[in-house]
Amino acid sequence: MARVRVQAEPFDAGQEIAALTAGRRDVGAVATFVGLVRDLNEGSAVSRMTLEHYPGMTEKALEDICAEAARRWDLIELRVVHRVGPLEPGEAIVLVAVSSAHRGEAFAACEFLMDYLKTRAPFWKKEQTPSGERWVEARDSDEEAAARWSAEPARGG
Amino acid sequence: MARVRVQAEPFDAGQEIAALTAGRRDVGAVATFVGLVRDLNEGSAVSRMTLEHYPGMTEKALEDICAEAARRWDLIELRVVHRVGPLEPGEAIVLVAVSSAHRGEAFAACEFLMDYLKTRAPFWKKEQTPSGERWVEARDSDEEAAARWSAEPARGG
Amino acid sequence: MVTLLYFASLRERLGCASEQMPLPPGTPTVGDLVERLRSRDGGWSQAFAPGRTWRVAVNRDMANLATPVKPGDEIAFFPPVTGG
Amino acid sequence: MVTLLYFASLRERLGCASEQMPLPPGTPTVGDLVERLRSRDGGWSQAFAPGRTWRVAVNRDMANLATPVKPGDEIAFFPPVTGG
Repeated sequence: MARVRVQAEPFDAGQEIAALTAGRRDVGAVATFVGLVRDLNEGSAVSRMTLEHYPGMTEKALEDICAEAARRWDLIELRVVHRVGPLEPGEAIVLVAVSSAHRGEAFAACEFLMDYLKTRAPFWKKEQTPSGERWVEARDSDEEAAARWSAEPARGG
Repeated sequence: MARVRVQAEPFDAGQEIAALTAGRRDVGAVATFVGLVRDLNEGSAVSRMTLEHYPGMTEKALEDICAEAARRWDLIELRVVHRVGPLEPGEAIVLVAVSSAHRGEAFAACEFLMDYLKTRAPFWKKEQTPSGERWVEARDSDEEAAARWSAEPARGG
Repeated sequence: MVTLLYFASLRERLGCASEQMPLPPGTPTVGDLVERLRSRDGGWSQAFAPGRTWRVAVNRDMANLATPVKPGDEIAFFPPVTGG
Repeated sequence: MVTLLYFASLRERLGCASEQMPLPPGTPTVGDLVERLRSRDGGWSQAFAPGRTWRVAVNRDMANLATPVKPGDEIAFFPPVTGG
């Protein structure tokens, strides 16, 4: 499987983790993050979420983010799967998984990938709320989370 | 399923993640860590690993660590599964999974649980190497990883 | 000619997903294209008014007002991203 | 009487997984028990020599030399932990 995938279909987190470790004996650590649609955002009930993306650029941006993580940490494999189209609360939106020899690298790279994905990959969320549809606005807290990776030196395993 | 389990049997990471989110619509983030047996440690080939524990105290220590994480961060659910007995390289040893509304909390709590588990839960590893069996020695780096949680204030999501 | 793409709330506000545009002479930049879009009526002048928050990519790399554009380029305008 | 447990490399070195021990009179502590173990022959005096690295738990909570012990307690000695 490609290390970056953008798809409408659901993914299976267990299968993605298994793919990172299958037949290997050098992986000591797999850190995984799954993001899901919540039924509440910014104080409003959310009954449905639709994810738009920029085909072509999105995949490229995700590949660039993976390459940057692989440059910063000693990683074995990376995996990013992001869904697009309509999603219900409770459904998974994104999976990021990183394998490494040691846990420090896997954790750091996994969090870095999410922070960069949130601020640099062209996806846009639209929510269905009781008062109609609305585009989700970018958050300062996501920008701040991404910014700390420029200040903070890479931490070893 | 109990949030803390010590078992000889393999676990299914996908099933553990699914159990944290099944039927819920308030989970925005699941951070998961899986630790595996490597075929190389401290420069020696490892052909087999045996994990000993202190029945009764181990479960209690893991519960205490979960309670401490739940006190520090706003979490929805926690899961710790740790295997004991003989394991081969490539097999999973431990799973820690945390669900939360936001990713910052889930990541921080997941890493905290691993750091505390590594230094406070009574497990001991014995490795089979070409030059015989040896008990794995505790690492200063694990102590340091655990120590930073006393210094560092909890980071919000 | 270049291809202009619009995404998400910007696409909806403008009622336009993509268009072709001839390039001005010389060594044009993203800024020159934005000047032109800003001179259009209604939603366009508002959407590209100074101080509005949008992002631009040239050939699928993040860019800015000073980025040069050449014939055949794909220039995309969109709001700050909110995936993940 | 208290129950003493030994784990991992400590258990192997001592050749003992558990034993019963009568408590000394007064208000004994973990330190008093360790003094006794240290006075034994061979591996015991070495394993509990000052400066050796071991951990102790009383009734499944981490403890130290000053921790009091009472009849019926479960006192476990083990090396630093290496799970995860």
